[in-house]
Amino acid sequence: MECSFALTGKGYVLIAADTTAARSIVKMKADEDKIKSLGPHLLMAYSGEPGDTVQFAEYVERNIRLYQIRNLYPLRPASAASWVRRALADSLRSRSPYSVNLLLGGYDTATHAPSLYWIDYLGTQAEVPFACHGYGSYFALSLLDRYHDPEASLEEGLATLRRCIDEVAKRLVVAPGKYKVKVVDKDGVREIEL
Amino acid sequence: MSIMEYNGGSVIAMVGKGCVAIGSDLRLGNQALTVATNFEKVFPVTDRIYLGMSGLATDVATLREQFRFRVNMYQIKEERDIEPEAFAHLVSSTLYERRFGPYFIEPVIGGLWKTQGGEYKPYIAAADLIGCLNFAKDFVVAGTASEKLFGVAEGLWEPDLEPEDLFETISQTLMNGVDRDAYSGWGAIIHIVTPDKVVTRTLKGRMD
Amino acid sequence: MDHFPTNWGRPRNDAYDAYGTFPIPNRPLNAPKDAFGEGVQRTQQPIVTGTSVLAMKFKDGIMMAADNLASYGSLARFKDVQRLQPVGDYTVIGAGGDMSDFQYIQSLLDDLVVEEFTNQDGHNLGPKEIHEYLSQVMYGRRTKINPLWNSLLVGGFKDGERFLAYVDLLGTTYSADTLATGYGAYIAQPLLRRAVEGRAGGADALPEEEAAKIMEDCLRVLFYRDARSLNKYQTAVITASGVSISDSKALETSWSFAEGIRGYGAQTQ
Amino acid sequence: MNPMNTAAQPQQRQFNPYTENGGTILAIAGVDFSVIAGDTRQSEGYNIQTRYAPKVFRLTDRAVLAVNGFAADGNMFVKKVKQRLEWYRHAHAKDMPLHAIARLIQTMLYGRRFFPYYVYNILGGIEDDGSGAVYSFDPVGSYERETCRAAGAAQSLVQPFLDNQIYFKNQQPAPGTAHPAHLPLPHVLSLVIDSFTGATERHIEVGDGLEIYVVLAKGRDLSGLEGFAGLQEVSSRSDGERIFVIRRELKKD
Amino acid sequence: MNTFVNQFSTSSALSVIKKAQAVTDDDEEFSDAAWGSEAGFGSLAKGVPSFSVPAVQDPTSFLRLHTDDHADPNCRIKIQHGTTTLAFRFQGGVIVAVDSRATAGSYIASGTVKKVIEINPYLLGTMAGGAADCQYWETYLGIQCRLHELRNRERISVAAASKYLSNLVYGYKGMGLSMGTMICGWDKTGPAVFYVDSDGSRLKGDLFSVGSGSTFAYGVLDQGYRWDLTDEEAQELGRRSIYAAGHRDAFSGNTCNLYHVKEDGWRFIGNYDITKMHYDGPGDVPGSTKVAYGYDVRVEGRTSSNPPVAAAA
Amino acid sequence: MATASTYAPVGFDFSNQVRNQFLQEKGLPLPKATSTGTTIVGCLFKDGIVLGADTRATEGPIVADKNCEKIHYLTDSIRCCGAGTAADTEFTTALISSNMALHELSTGRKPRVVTAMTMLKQMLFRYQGQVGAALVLGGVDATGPHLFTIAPHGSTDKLPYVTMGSGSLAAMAVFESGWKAGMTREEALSLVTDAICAGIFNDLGSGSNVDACVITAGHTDMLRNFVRPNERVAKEQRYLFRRGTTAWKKESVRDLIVSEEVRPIGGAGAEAMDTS
Repeated sequence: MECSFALTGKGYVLIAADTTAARSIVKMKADEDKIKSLGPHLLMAYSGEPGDTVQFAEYVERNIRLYQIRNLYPLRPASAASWVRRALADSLRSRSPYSVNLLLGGYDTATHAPSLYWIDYLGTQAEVPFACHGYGSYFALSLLDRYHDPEASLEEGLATLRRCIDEVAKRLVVAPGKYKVKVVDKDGVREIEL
Repeated sequence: MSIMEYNGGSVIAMVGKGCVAIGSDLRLGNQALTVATNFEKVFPVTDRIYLGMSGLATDVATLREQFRFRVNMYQIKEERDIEPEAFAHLVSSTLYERRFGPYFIEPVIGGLWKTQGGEYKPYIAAADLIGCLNFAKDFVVAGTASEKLFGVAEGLWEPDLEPEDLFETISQTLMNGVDRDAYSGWGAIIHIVTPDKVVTRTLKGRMD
Repeated sequence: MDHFPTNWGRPRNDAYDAYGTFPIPNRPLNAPKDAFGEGVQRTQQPIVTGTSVLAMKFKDGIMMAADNLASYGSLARFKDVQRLQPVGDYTVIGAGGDMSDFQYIQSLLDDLVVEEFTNQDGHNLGPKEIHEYLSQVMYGRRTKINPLWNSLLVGGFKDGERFLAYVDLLGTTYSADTLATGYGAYIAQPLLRRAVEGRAGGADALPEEEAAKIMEDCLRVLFYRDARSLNKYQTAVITASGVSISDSKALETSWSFAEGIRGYGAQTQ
Repeated sequence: MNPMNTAAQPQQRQFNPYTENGGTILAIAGVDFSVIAGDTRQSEGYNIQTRYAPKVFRLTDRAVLAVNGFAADGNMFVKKVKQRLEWYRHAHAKDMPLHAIARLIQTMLYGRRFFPYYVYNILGGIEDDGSGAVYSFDPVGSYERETCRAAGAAQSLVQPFLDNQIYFKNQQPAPGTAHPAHLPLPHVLSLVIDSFTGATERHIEVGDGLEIYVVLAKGRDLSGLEGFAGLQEVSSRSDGERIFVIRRELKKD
Repeated sequence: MNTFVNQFSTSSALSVIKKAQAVTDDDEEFSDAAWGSEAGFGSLAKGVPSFSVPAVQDPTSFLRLHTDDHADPNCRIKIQHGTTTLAFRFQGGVIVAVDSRATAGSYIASGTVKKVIEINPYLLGTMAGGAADCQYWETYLGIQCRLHELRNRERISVAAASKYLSNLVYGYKGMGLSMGTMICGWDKTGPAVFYVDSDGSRLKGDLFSVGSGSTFAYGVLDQGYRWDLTDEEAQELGRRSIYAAGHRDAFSGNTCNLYHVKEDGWRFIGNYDITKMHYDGPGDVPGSTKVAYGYDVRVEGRTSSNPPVAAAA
Repeated sequence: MATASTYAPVGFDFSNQVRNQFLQEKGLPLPKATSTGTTIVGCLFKDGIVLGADTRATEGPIVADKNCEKIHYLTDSIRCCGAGTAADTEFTTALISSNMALHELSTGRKPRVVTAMTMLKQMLFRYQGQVGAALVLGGVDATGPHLFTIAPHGSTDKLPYVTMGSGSLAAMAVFESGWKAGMTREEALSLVTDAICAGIFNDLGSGSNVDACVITAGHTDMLRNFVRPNERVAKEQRYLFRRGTTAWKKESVRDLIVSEEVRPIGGAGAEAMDTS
């Protein structure tokens, strides 16, 4: 079962997503990257209906890129989130709806503030300090309520993230094995080994 | 569980003496799971009109954008602010347009309208999800806790409350109503609209 | 038991195994099964039915009325059925619903009355006792999921007291100054209530002649509007002087109210 | 979305042994009294069956039981409880204490766990120590002692109002004061009446009449009951706990 | 029913038949006395209580049709549900913590439910699932435990008590009972926690959480749990975990009841309002970090934004 | 993407249909719209028509509106009572009302009741009962008084006295026992009041007050809240809270009075703004 986590810290957003691609009871692949960089300071983790996920992520990626090409500057995280939500909500009203859950993390270079958006497949959006998708949220949200610190350094943030992953591994029957972790901060986007 | 209960949330509006109050809880849920506790469901439309929407959160966001767009268009075309009654009908017809594929929200409108003499009179209205308007003279409610809110409001509300008294009455109604509803709560926000100012207060409500 | 967080604690639906956690999703029921269960027939719907029964209190007693029709679906099958039945010396029961079940109830009551008579213990069955008995029978049968498909009115007069109460296939009971079963509850009851509740002094101020007139009015309206009704009816009057059930009477009806009207819409001729 | 839902649709049978008869009951316990009230409308669907069907029953001089839900089950259940209390009286030459009645009701309800009585019960009365008590039950017998409880059709309208007015939920006391732990009888009675008139306004199945039973602890005077029109005593003795009934009209639409 | 007629009737043939029916088929005469004081005379000798079952082909689906509010929100009989309970073993005994909310559909039927059932001074049972099922069977278990004591002149072990309960409810498997309980106590083997549910499973373990909010409780509990917690730390962990579930799960909340089982039996530690814990913490109790539990209260004034230091200067 | 036009095509918008279907398949039952149990009636009398309605609007067992208006305006001399799905009656009658006005303008004649009836039945038939409006239409035109019922599927009926809604049986009983041809205005009005009251007091879906409308040639009397038999009794006590009872975390005040401060330019101020 897919799980993704994200949390903000002092000047960064940390996003982790599992790397399994599964079909029914079979694991097809164990190193799938489910986090896309949408811009120099914008990350999006996606999960949901196979096929929809990648298609939608690429659609979003191109449109956000197009905006940057046209305007010479990228969309700020809040606007990007609003646009992505709208795209998802509209797609839901079309013949071929995308069924995708998203975590959108970005760093606003103007305000120097990281921001994180939780968006579900219906187009529900919420700005939150930490978020999860999948069955993992049933275990990790309470844990993050307890341990999350908005001013945590990256190491502390990673430690909290590790707690989430450990907890899910411990309690969830269908816990995924491996995660990919990416961070976005003032220096841009990069991948981190857990 | 009904689709109206998927995200939870409740809204209420009450009439006072020359003022109205409108408020909502702050929960955004995913069925029993509480995702966020900062999800406001009441939005300013003009200076003196507020619109509250309970129901499916994605439609709350979509309609909020849509109403903002339509109100702005109205303003540009008419070169004046929209009045509450006109806005209520705008909401109603927008919802009824989707009679056979509705948005899953129940709107509540609270505002002040300007009489010929320049006075401000309170106005509230609510609608069901396909836009049947309900113009009440006392209070209107919507959302997962609507039954509970009806019960408390019927007991507590009385006519001609001053803004501060109205604040107490609507706050007590909202908080006690949502405390008996599993899908609403986690704090609340109240706007009291008077002719010369809007006071917004975040309540210290139950967080479970 | 279901352990999924959103419906935790509900009974698990064994017909569907979401996680494949059970080797045999369709567990056999461990309760003992009746091998002949399929073959047992119970009244699951009424067949030959009677429609409304009306009853009201008046100054000196109880008045009841019912028409003489037993329908078979939409067929007016039997047109001389007596649906008001005296029980003992003080009571009349009126029945709507399945007529065969009603006849069974009549046989139960016959036994009861004979039984009571043979005891000769100085007690006589009054309307209260009969209503209590019927409500126990009806409730007992519903609890066995084998209902007697009737709604019954019990009216009576004993020891200077009027008694009027209702019991139906679920065992639901209630009493009021005016009662009606079937469509009568929707059509006649408003008229009866207006005549009795709306009267200064209530039922105590209602003389018999007026009650009879109200009853006839109600039956007429029912005949106009209830497609399973008949304009031939009987009334029962229970007073201190005992039970009297009238012979069948015919209703005067008039169908000329819409003489000037043509068609259902734009037609004028 | 949880896949469980798809297969869990209920199946329809032709004969449904249950129906719903509307109405609301409520009980409030005070320091030395307890008030149990119910409306008197019995309805099915949109049809008013009768305007007067009592939902509140005197069990003993210090116990009153209010039942709500399916009327036939309710009446049968009350009958059975009364019968058991009668047996108890014959065996012990005294009335069963309130907390024991509560447990008795639990076992009786649970005896029908697989074919439940569709009845919400509220038991109110006076405990052995002279305090007012209210016990509320779910249809299969789980119960707890409370200070106030509403059940039935309009429970969700009445209960939050009582939370606010009886428990002072969400109310900060004025600086330097505290909320009273127990409310006086006249105050409780006016809350009960306002709860029912409010519920009548907003719930279609509530109305017609209101019956309020007041159980007073042994030796308590009648203060708080004076001035109520149509006050009627229904206790069997005047030197023990006493029970009074107050009847009021409610709107009939 | 019509027994009073039949009783005195010897005359008609019909009544003879009826009497025979009454003997063979009268399930009205179920033992709703069940146990406890039947007319004041104990009926314990009757053994396991009996229940009346509707006379339909499939009683389970009958019960589901009328009581399963998840499959059909309009079902009439709403049995109360929703819970978070937890219990764990540590060096100082067993901590039992529960919330106090009962929901029927989306209506919060009660916020003051006692979900810890005090079976006897050394045994606690928790209540999750059908409230009545837990209350009834654990009270019944209490009777049996006392009988065990009287018969054997020693306290029943936690293992035996939980097995007894498990066997009882397993007899009703598939009938629609719903119970997920933890039997906690102290016996000759020391502290013990057993999880028993209406499917018939019975698990021995160190740490369990049961109910709709159990996943949230696990999230906090697992992270803070060690065998060598002090008594105060353990109590704090129990409270904190129930708060976490109350905050995140719509069907749990209101207050937390905390018990501690030690060698000399259980002790009630306290009742804590979840909202008060959110805003102010549990108050001045041992083990408390004196910090409010609520995330937004805890991080008040802290921000993730990271303006460059140079810019600020 | 994200296009929202002010000039959307007329008629219903089905764009949510796909999504809602999708949600339904996910196992979330769709909610039902507010449907009102109601008593609405109409009857002919000597000089015209009397229409009547109760004023209760319900959502399931809850009273959503205690004093709603169910007699809708079509033209000056034609009114229409609505029962069924509340929004449908509201919008259907509003639409027909505006069509009637247009019709009047294009023909230059007072529109007739049958015109309204035909418009309504054609519209309802087109939607095959999906638009759940059960109507009682009455009015007086050049050809005299007319009274119709229109059922949700578009079938119509023409009678001297008609009822609709959940209280229709109770109201019809009153008409059947009390109606006679050639009544006076007072007789007709009191019969209609009786019929509505029968609905109000015997049908739980109907309640509160009686609205009536008397239409005669040349004059229409809308008698809003003609009888108010169900006024709420005074409360036993007041429920005012002490100010400060509710705890709140933060407050923000938005001042709507634009305050202007006039600062004289020149003098001391001018020196600082030396532009020379």
